[in-house]
Amino acid sequence: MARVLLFGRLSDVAGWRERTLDAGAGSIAAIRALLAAEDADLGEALVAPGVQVAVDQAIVRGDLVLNAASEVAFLPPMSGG
Amino acid sequence: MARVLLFGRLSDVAGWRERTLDAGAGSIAAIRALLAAEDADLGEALVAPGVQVAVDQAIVRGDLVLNAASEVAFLPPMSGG
Amino acid sequence: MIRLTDQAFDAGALLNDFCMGRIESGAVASFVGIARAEAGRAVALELEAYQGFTEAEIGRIADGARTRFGLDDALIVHRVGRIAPGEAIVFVATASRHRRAAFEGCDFLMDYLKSRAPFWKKEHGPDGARWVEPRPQDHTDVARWD
Amino acid sequence: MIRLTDQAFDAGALLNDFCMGRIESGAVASFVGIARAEAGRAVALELEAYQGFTEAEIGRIADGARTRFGLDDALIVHRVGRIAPGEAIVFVATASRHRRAAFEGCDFLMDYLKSRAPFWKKEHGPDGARWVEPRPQDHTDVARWD
Repeated sequence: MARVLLFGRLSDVAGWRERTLDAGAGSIAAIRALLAAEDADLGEALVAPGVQVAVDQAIVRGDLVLNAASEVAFLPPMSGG
Repeated sequence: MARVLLFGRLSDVAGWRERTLDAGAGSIAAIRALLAAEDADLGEALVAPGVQVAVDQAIVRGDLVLNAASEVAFLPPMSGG
Repeated sequence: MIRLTDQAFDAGALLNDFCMGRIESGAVASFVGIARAEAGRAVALELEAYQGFTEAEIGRIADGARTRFGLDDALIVHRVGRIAPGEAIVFVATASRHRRAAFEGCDFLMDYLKSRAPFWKKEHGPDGARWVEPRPQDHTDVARWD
Repeated sequence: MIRLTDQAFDAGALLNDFCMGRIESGAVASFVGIARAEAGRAVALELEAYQGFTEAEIGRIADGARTRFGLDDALIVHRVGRIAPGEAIVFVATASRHRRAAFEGCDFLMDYLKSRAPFWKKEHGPDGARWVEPRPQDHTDVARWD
């Protein structure tokens, strides 16, 4: 199980900001695959250049096996100020 | 005739800030000589490194013949802020 | 201190509070980022943060800046939500003994906030909205510190 | 605008006035210089200016900075007379479309004020007074812009 958060343009593409995925969400790659199967545009947007992933509020590079109740956030290029 | 203004450490050395010199104040060099004849310490301070001269509120380099009623200011190294 | 707020803030009051009681920090540099109207092309900005994560990330960078530049203190206040043209988006202040460190620390923090801090910025205009990403200049600016 | 004053001023109010109504200047950089106590060695600063000349010289430099850095605006408020530790000596603010110009313009103006503007600064301490001249670092700082 994983809570998935989308930020910036990703939530515009998906039409949602937050969802809980149940079965089959055991890794970041698995989450990407689940979401891409449902929504090809979102699947593409999740692997666009500059999109980072945070698991439980820490940026991770590459894939990661998730614990139960992980929070997985997809972060497109950032800009504040 | 010239109105002479001293700033910063120069007025401390001289013990005055402003004076009108009458006869013989026809150039910057003449003013320096007049003041040095009266007060050797001041004479030395006026030619110390970094001391600039403004005539009628414009910095001048080298000597300058003065008009009547010129304002001559001796400006030691500056520091604001 | 790091603070996110969805309300307009008073940059002058923040500056005065930040300066108050300082008798050994001779230098306070600060920056206010203001939402531009872009000659009518921008009706509002919308700033999104990742609550908790955004504050923590900025806090880590601010702590690093304190050490790197020898700052006595740093303050970052950042708007989230909808921001009208002319309103302040961000206020950054840094204090140090001499001005060089204060300027560099403030400059560094702004470069970081512009292109690497977890915010997402949408510009609403008369013809719809667009996501704003860092300009090439922003990437050049932040790379100065790497 | 250039202003000399022998009264304490409110830097925050100056910052807010300076920012007010700006809808195209996205960036306001500012600096507050504060009189340091130097752990008790400084009881007061005394700042002397050459009335008329000082404002005119700073005005010339500020006009040059506006052109050089592409500033929308610049404000310099500077104390003269006796200043207690913790009080603001100087406030400089610059406005521009993007932050790089605002930071550089503000930085430049402070470097100029520290070592080339017509002010003379005396530090009064428990054991008497001394004239303060620019530090070697101040000369290095201002030379960056030559």
